[in-house]
Amino acid sequence: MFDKLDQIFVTALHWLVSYVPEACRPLASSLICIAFVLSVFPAVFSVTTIFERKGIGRIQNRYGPNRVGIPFTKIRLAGFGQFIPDGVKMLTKEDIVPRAADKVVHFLAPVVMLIPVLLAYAVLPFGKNMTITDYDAGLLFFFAVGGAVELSVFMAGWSSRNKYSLLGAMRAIAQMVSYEIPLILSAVTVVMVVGSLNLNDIIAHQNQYTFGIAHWHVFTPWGLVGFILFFIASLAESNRTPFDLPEAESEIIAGYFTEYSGFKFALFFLGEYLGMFAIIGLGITLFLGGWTSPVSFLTWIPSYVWFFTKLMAIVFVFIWIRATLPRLRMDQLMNFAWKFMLPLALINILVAGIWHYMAADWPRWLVCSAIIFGAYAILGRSLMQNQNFGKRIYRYAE
Amino acid sequence: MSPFFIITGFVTLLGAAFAMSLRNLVHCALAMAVAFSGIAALYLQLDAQFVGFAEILVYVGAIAILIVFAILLTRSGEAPEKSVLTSGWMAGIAVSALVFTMLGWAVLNSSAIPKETPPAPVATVKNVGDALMTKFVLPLEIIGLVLTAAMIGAVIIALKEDSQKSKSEVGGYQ
Amino acid sequence: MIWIVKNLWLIPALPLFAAGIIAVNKQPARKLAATLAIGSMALGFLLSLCAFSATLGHHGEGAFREVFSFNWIQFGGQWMDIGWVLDPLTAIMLVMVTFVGMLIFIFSVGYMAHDENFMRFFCFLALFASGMLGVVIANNLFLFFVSWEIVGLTSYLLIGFWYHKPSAAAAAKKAFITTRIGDLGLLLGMVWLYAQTGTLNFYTPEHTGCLETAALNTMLAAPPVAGFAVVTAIGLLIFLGAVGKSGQVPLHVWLPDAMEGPTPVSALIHAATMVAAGVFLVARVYPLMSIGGIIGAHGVPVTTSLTVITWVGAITAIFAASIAVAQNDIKRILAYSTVSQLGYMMMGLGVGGVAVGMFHLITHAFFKALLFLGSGSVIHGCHEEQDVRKMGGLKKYMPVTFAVYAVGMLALAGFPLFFSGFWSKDEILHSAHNWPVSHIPFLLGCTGALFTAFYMTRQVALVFFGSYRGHEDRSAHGHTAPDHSHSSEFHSHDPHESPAVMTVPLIILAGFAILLGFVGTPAWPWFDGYLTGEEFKLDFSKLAEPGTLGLMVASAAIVFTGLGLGWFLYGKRQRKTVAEKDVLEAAQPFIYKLLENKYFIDEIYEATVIRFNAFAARLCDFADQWIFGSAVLLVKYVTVGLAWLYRLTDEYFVNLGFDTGCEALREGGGGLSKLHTGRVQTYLRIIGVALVALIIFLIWGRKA
Amino acid sequence: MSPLQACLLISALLFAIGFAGAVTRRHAILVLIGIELMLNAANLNLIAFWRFSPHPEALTGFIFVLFSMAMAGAEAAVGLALIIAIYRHKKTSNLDEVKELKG
Repeated sequence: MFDKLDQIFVTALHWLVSYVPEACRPLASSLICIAFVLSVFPAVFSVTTIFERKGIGRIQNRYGPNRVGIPFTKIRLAGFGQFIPDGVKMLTKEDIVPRAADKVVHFLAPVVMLIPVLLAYAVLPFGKNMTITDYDAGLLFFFAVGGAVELSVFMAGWSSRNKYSLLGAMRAIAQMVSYEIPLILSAVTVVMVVGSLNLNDIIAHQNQYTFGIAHWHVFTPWGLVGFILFFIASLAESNRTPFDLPEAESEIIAGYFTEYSGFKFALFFLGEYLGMFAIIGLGITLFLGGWTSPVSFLTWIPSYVWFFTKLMAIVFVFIWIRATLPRLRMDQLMNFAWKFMLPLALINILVAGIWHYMAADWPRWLVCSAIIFGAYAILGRSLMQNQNFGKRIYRYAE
Repeated sequence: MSPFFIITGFVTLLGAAFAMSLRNLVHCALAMAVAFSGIAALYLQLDAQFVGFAEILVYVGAIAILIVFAILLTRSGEAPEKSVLTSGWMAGIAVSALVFTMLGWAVLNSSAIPKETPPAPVATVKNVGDALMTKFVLPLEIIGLVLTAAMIGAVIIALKEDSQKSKSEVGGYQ
Repeated sequence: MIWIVKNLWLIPALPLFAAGIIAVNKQPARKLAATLAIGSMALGFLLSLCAFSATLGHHGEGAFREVFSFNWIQFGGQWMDIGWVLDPLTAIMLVMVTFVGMLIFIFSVGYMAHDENFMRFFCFLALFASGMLGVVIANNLFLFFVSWEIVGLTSYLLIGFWYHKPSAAAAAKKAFITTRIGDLGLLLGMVWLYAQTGTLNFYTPEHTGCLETAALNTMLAAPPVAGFAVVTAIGLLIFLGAVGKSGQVPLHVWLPDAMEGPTPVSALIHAATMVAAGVFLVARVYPLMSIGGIIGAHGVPVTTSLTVITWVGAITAIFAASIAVAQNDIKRILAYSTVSQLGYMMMGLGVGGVAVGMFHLITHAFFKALLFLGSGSVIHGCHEEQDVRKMGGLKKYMPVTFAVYAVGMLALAGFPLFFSGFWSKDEILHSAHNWPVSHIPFLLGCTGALFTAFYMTRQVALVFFGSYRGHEDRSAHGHTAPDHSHSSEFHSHDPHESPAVMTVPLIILAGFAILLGFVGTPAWPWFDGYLTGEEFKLDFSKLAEPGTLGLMVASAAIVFTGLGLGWFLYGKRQRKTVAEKDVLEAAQPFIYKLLENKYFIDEIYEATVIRFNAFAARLCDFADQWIFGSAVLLVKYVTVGLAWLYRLTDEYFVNLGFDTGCEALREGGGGLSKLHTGRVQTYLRIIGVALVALIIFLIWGRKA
Repeated sequence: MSPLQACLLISALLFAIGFAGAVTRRHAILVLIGIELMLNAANLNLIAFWRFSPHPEALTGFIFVLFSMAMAGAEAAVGLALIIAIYRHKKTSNLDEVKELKG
């Protein structure tokens, strides 16, 4: 029964497709999947915005939005209806386009932003047999498409002919490019161990259980480091809190989408969140076993449930980080990427290599963890060393 | 000759044409990105999946951005004033037309073109990995070397010569 | 090897050494020069006497012969060794040459007292003596030839001593050239001999010398060349040298002209020694000449070369004697007499063998030297007057000279029994008589003897008898050319007797002229025995033998007729004036004219050889000028043409081509450089075009 | 007109367009873009021939394209660095003016 529950969406898909004439059945099935993605993930997006605002509020010891409810009734749904008025607001706001802006590029920027992000969902395995297109080089597709996002950021930043937006765009691109490398390298460790770029193979590799615990990659030394690196890199990729320099309100207003308003801004906002969800989804599939349950006895729970719970958990962590961590300066950001993340990622690959070739018993664990912690200690020390954090002094404007 | 093939071909050619003819450089770069993605689509059409994704990753993801950065760094984002073409552009067009006709003519009535299309080759990542690691391991290493060399070279060239520059500036004749 | 043989080289070396010192001497030390020359000759004479004594006492077991030779030069792997030999022939010649030389040196001290080139004269004389002695002692034909040439050289120097006289210079040249022609023959003979026998040494201890039987037999066996047997050919060639040097018929013309030299020179060289060298040469190589023929009467071999020598000798004798009859110069008469006597010697060698020839040579050397020195003192007395027609009646002025001159005349003429000339000439006539080949040489010899007696009495009569004809024309036409640089004013006009230093040698020579005869008489043939080493003993009965006695009476008769005829024509009717025609001339003007002009031999030579020579010279000049000259011109033009051609090609092909090539290159380069404008697009365009071309090429290449 | 020929034609046209751009455009970066296009045209050709070759499992064309892409990346990087350096030096990136052959 649980298995049927697990495959409910798959059967629904097949059921719907069967209605379509033979010729355009593949087309129909792809369209249905697209529809599924376009419906589920914006919904998740809207929920997360509310979660985010309420979460940050709670962390900052205040309530988040709790006024919106079912219209003409008293029920306030504790603010979870907030996304509807926001959506309406976004759509109804006047779409101001600066005169000097480059109309075409200005208009195309959000579109180019959304296309790659949505394409990324094509390879993510939401549940067992629930991958829209099972590419042999799925991971490579994901990163290829991920790479295209920067282009749209640039288009946005440049086309609005605004120094702040241009500066913001440049920063965003620099950051995204810098963090893309540790992101890919940490993913490479998983590929090395699993031996295939296909995400389902990766999940299959993690879908074994010993003493009831799943073989998630995160439980291995290189896996843990890989996950942490991946997690930090994904934070940077989606311009989230510690790395949200591009749209740092205090400095350059909203970064590359300052000149956007109305529906284009909504699209950007949606694109950003969808990018976040995609990168988290990848992180889950690579390190947290995708749709597999952590413990053997809970496998009855449907796979997609696992996927979305893990997703929401990490989203919550993102929100949590956003609320707590201060913003990094540009050079700290770059140093951190090039001097800490990259070397650690390379060493992680080394460890994955060693892991792969050593016999599967306890010395392997000892050696790998030893190397990892050694590397972490050295890299961390070198980073901290020359930062002479003297007493902080405040200079007030005279 | 599936319709999809025709569409992607048309899109790439259009993108390339725009890339070469638009006045504003940034637009050209973007058109180029479109052309590259078109080419990637063509690769997928030709069942070269890995190359297609690599194409997107390398060209659209990296080189397009690089070119855009270069455009910004050389402050040529705005559309130039007078003509965009060099002085002897007529000859250029003529030569390229000649090249195209010659290539086209060669392709059309060359005898070596097989009529039937062979079955789709299986170019899984595993095969590619094996090939890379066995038959083409030396080129792989060399490519690694070349890339590092190119990176270092590029950095050095583009480095902002602070000290010498000022000296040469002063001593220079500009 | 007794010491004298080892030191034989001293004899020629001493005069050479003396000549060297005299030549080197700067200031004219006359006394030093004279003493040196005479001293060296005296020493040489002493050494010669020692050598002579060493060779005595070898009767019976063959002549004494000691050879000393040493390695001289090396060519190729072979050592050429030269050396000297001491045998009776050498000893007798050494004694004769040194003794006569010494006397003549003493005489010439007086004779040349007034001449300022005294030093040079004595240097040449000493040099000549060393050359002559070298000829005598040489055991090697090469050393012989070297000394022979020195002798020839010195004769040239001495004849042309008064080189400021053109006639003397011409005579020297003539002497040198004619002897040189002879020497050519000798050289060829020498080379051929060397080729045949491989060595030029006459005698060697191991008997491998070229005159020894072994070598001679090999030569005999050699195939005849151009009709002549090798031996005769070589012999005749060597005889040609002798002919040149001893003035035999064809090459005698230089001897009379050699009288231009001072009289001691004539005496020493052209009477006693040098001219005798030819005869000595034939005597030395006599074994070569006499090999291969049949043995005639009295064991004298008869071969073609000896017959040739005899005929040449006989002809020369009669020929020179006839000319001497019609000569008016005192020295010229003696010169022709010498030529005829040399003819006799050659005939003696030819018919009688070495002893006969050599005996006449020795005796002739003494009385001819005596006659020449006598004529020298006559000329000295008559203030350098040489024409007999201007002399006469000198008996009164020069009694001593007249006496010795008379002795010499009688010896030369061959006055029977007392004078050496009679015995030596008789020996020759005796052998000629017994010569199996033909009798004509004997008859020629007798007529020659008749003429000799006639012209000698003519000369003595004209010079010493009658009245002195010197004064008449002295004032009439004065001196022709001044003989000496010193003026003759301080001379008294009358002829005067020569000083003692000149008359003493004359007297000594006169003594020998008489005594020497007895050495070779048939009764006591010591000379013959000495030379051949055979046994002999004093036997007067030999004189009485029919052959010799008859011959002696016949020759005596011939001599008396000659003397009487001469006295009858010239002694009784003395000629009064210089310009008076000669008696013979009056009788036979045509023959007299012929004889006086020496059968016009000089003119004939002049007409033939000289003209031919001139013609050859002109021909060579013509050839040189036209043929070779034109060849040189041709070469010149060819090179100039070539040079022009080179310049042309260089100018137009190479340079032009090169320049145009470079120009084209530069233009091409320029054109190409225009291509490099620095504009990147142009490069791309070119690459595009290149791509098109490549495609076309590949496609068409594939199709073709 | 087999699909291979179609691909070859597209790549030829692409190549010609890239060439035209590289040759005629004044701006240096655009020349670079043109060159990139030409390179891609070549890659397309390779893949087409690989796809329609008798035994594609050899993957030579396939891998060749991968390496050529890597090279293109390196080349673009260096090219752009040069262009930037030229711009900084000469204050222009107009190829017509950048033609001194002097150092």
